Amino acid sequence: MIRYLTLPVHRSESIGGNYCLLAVRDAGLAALCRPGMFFELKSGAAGQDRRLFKPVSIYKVQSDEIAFLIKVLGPGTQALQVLEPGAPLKLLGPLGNAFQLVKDSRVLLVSGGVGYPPLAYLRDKLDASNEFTFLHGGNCRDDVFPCDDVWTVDGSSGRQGLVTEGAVQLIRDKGINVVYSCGPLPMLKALAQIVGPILHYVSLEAYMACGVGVCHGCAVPVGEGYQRVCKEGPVFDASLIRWGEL
Amino acid sequence: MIRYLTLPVHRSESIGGNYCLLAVRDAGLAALCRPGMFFELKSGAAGQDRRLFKPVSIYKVQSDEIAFLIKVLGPGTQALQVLEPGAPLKLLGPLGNAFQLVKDSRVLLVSGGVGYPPLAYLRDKLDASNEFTFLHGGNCRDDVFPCDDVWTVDGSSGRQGLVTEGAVQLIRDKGINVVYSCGPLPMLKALAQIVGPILHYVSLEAYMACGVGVCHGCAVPVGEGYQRVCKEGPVFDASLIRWGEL
Amino acid sequence: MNRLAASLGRMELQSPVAVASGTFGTEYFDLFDQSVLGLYVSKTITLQARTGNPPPRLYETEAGLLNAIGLQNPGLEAFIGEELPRLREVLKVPLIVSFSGASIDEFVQILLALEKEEGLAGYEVNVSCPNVEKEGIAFGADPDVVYALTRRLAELTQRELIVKLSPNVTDIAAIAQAAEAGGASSLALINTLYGMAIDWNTGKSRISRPVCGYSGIGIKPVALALTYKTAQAVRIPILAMGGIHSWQDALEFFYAGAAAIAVGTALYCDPLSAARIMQGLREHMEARGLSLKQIIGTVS
Amino acid sequence: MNRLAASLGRMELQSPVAVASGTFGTEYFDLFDQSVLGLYVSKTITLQARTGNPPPRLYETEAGLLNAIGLQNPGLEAFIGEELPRLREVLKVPLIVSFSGASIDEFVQILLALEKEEGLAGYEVNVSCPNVEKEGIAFGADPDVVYALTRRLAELTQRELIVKLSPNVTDIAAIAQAAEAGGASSLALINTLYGMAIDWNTGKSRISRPVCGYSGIGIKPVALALTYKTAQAVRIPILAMGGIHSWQDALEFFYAGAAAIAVGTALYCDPLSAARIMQGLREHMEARGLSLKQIIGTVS
Ligand SMILES: Cc1cc2nc3c(=O)[nH]c(=O)nc-3n(C[C@H](O)[C@H](O)[C@H](O)COP(=O)(O)OP(=O)(O)OC[C@H]3O[C@@H](n4cnc5c(N)ncnc54)[C@H](O)[C@@H]3O)c2cc1C
Ligand SMILES: Cc1cc2nc3c(=O)[nH]c(=O)nc-3n(C[C@H](O)[C@H](O)[C@H](O)COP(=O)(O)OP(=O)(O)OC[C@H]3O[C@@H](n4cnc5c(N)ncnc54)[C@H](O)[C@@H]3O)c2cc1C
Ligand SMILES: Cc1cc2nc3c(=O)[nH]c(=O)nc-3n(C[C@H](O)[C@H](O)[C@H](O)COP(=O)(O)O)c2cc1C
Ligand SMILES: Cc1cc2nc3c(=O)[nH]c(=O)nc-3n(C[C@H](O)[C@H](O)[C@H](O)COP(=O)(O)O)c2cc1C
Ligand code: FES
Ligand code: FES
Repeated sequence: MIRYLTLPVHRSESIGGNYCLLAVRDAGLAALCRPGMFFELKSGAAGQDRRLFKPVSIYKVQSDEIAFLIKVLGPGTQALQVLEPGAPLKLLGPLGNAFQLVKDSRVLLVSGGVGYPPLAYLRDKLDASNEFTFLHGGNCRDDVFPCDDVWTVDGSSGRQGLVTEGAVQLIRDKGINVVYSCGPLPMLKALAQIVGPILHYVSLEAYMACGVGVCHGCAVPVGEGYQRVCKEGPVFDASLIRWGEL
Repeated sequence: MIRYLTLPVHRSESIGGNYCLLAVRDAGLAALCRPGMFFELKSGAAGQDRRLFKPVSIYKVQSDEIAFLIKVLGPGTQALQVLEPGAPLKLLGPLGNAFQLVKDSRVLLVSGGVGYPPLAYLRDKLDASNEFTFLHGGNCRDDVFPCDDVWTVDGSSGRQGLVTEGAVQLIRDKGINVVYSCGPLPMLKALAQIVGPILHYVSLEAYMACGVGVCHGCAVPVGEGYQRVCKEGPVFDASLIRWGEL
Repeated sequence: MNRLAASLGRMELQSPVAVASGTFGTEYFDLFDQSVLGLYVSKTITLQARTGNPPPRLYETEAGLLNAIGLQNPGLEAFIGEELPRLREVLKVPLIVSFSGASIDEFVQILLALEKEEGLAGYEVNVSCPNVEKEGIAFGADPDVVYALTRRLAELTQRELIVKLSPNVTDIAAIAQAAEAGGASSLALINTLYGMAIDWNTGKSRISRPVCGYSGIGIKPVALALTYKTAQAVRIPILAMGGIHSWQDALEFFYAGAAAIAVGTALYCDPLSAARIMQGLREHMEARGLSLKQIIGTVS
Repeated sequence: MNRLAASLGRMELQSPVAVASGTFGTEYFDLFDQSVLGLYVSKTITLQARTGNPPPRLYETEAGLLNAIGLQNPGLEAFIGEELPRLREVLKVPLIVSFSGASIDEFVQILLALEKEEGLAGYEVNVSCPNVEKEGIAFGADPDVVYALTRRLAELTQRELIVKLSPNVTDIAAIAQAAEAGGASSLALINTLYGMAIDWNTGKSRISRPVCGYSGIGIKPVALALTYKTAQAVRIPILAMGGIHSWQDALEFFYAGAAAIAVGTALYCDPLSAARIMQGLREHMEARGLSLKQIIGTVS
């Protein structure tokens, strides 16, 4: 059940160099959220009414509060960043499928950059019967968020290198049998190679218009033909993605 | 000499229902101003950089302060209205010709609605050797500003009726020999009829793009062919205007 | 009294607001009541299934949307077997099926198959998609081809026959007249303009197909001009679209000569836009004490 | 080293930034130094003086500008007698004179008269104005006419011969090829799109000519698509324009295949836009250690 609401921003924080956190409160909406799902968000300010919504993953749900962690890139995310508490935020969602939640498994979570929020939410909801490690990588310390093991390209925080190096070690050493991932395409491609035949759920991004499955704009090469990130995704079985075409 | 400046708003006031006053300070610019001239104005806020400037008459010049009185109509004037003191205002000008200043005459000034500002400025600069009366008309009390005689269509302030009725009386009774006018087209047309052969300077409005005479967009039917409100105008000899084509 | 009643060819509509082919789905009825629509236009279907163009397929420019979906659709058979029964079930407003083909014969085959089906009010013949090689725009640019195609199809149906025109032509009025002469009962316009965007930082096209389709606010003045030109040239009614976001935008199109309007890209900026436009039009006409039909084509 | 050096046909330019015909005047040199421009293009002139269209001639839409100036100009004689001497006096950058005619003979007459004059680097042949009845677009829509016209003019001059194309055609590449075959040494595009706006409150056209010319940000994706299409089809260089406001916008056009770009409507949003674009391009190419010519047409 998709809902379309305008809610006042409840919390709004600048984080690090280039991220911001926005939170709204709505018990009914919060009850519909699952890890992996996302919302189409838009500032309710004047001047935005003829601009598109922007897809943003659910980052945290705590009682009736839904929080988003947003990297500011272009006009759409800039318009979100400037929202103060009380300002109107338009939300369409929750949208998309959700991560399959496993039990009794040795789980690896790998995120890169702005791929962090959906995995952070997933970690909070993973069944206690699982054993898990959460790796996160970024370019520099601005892209770093709480997890088990941090990698940065420039070495300014955690270990220096690509987060995929960490994944190689863990898969070898720990007998991982489920991987969840989200992040920039080059990282996801490398990871899919590394993970190989292990069960691997990956959350993909795509430019979106409708967010609800009607425009076929967010197609990605999955199985035969294309599937929609907003409807069949954003979470896909990594083995079905035609990585070479991405 | 046209100048292009971005200045902080010095004063910003809401006036009546739908007007606002904006003022900036710049001694050099103020020294260039003459009654009848205008500026192309634009808010310096983000999101306005791909919008046109809007022509606005000079309303008052007091030492280094230049003030504008603006009626809020559409997107351009709305963007000006919300400017707070300190916010950036872009100014291109001063532009256009100026009113011819007469001496030793019996002068009538007639303005309607948003035609008030240039005549208010003119009144302040009229030579003391003149005898003058300033009539102003509007739809209702929201459109009323200080002058000698006020007319409103709905009678909510001053005398009820059209300001042109006042002009008829004065021209008949006072032996007026110069008329200055600015206002909505129907009023100016009626006035031109009433004034007849008396010397009559009228300030016209037209939709503008460049404001500096290069685009030929602000053409009005004057003499043979067209003249530019921003360059040959905004002040024209009323007897040269082909009123029937406006 | 329904001040917003509209006529489109053989159809009497309860509302002059429709949805633009390819931009809509019944998913939106979770958010608003379908009765605000006068007409439901399906996404364009083709004889065979089409997987569509590779990603990226979308990009938002300063003033609109670029897309290169490439007519992704399950093909005629799957449409009739799966989609149509579902639409018949859900819809309470007339259904128009949009279709396209790579040859006149393909168009004919599709129409004949759909003629056997119940529950559809008519067809929108898409000869104007810029995002495919053979179907679409190649057909829509030549008046003779449009005439021949429309004529064939008109002989085969009594249902509403809308021909959807491309703006990317020298003389849209000539093509509109060809469709009218061929027997179209109404016209839809405009499909997307040619558009392109490039990432200035990398030199990469923002969309997998460099030249793709452009919709949204930036195309509104063009759509309005072509609606006006077409309305001056033909007698059949026009379903107009292109950058309509508000009821004021819609009024502009009625004044220019549109009998009904459709909303596309605006849905992605406000999923309630069709409902909002309908409501705004109703209040405006009520306040003026006029019927919509009284203002159609009365621009001065 | 001038990383921004550009070539346009027979001309070597110090800057790839020009001004769009009809939108500029030397008045702007009060505000910035003319040396930022590679080229000065005059407003279009015609054989006889033209008074232009009645007001209103302008309207700003959500995403651009509508105009119906109607080629107001003092005519060839007054141009040569008054305007040209003044321009020769003021200009330090090459002057291109734009002109239009109602028949091939009129174009020829104007060119022959201008050939006798010193101080101009070449011509922009305007066959694409949407705001006049006989001159302009009627000429620019037919490849055969464009070929015949260009051929006649090319025989008569050694100067730069730019043909300015309309976007309101089915196949701009075919018309570009006709101009190239006829001997044009470069192309300019795009002139304004057809556009229209109506006051929804009164039903009045915002402009005295209902269908008029549309420029500014809303046309940028179209201009880019047509620049790309044309660059794929011809060998002669392209002076591209349409909604360019920033140096990033300009880069998109270079990647699409433009040899130089022109600024029009942007001047009315920021009188310094041409200077700002030039400065931004310079810093960007400097930072990347590249010359502009290295990226022209390299979109991927
Ligand atoms: C399902 C999903 C979940 C997402 N979750 C989050 C999240 O939790 N937090 C977050 O910060 N971002 C998230 N994103 C990405 C976010 O949607 C984009 O960053 C945003 O749309 C950029 O919009 P903009 O107008 O600010 O920038 P634009 O001007 O659109 O883009 C700026 C730059 O970013 C690139 N870009 C734009 N959109 C995307 C995209 N969707 N994917 C990759 N690159 C893009 C552009 O190519 C451009 O170079 C998610 C995307 C999807 C599809
Ligand atoms: C020389 C000159 C001096 C002016 N001086 C003043 C002044 O001192 N104070 C002031 O408030 N206004 C003045 N104006 C008018 C002012 O420029 C317009 O009201 C303004 O451009 C409207 O812009 P907008 O974007 O807010 O509204 P728009 O959306 O452009 O227009 C809103 C409505 O107003 C009408 N309109 C728009 N521009 C004009 C115009 N130029 N003339 C008449 N109607 C128009 C439109 O048709 C529309 O119906 C002057 C105009 C000129 C040409
Ligand atoms: C994502 C998208 C998909 C589209 N798909 C189709 C289609 O399948 N068939 C069609 O005739 N038009 C299609 N169009 C064009 C629209 O129906 C419409 O003609 C155009 O977008 C202009 O209207 P708008 O500006 O309101 O969107 C599509 C447009 C968009 C944006
Ligand atoms: C007010 C105005 C006047 C114009 N006059 C002419 C002209 O005389 N000759 C011409 O070839 N193009 C003319 N044009 C078109 C421009 O040169 C240019 O092709 C078009 O505006 C697109 O560029 P832009 O979006 O940067 O303005 C005019 C455009 C405008 C806005
Ligand atoms: S964004 Fe429209 S189908 Fe996914
Ligand atoms: S506004 Fe451009 S000439 Fe007057």
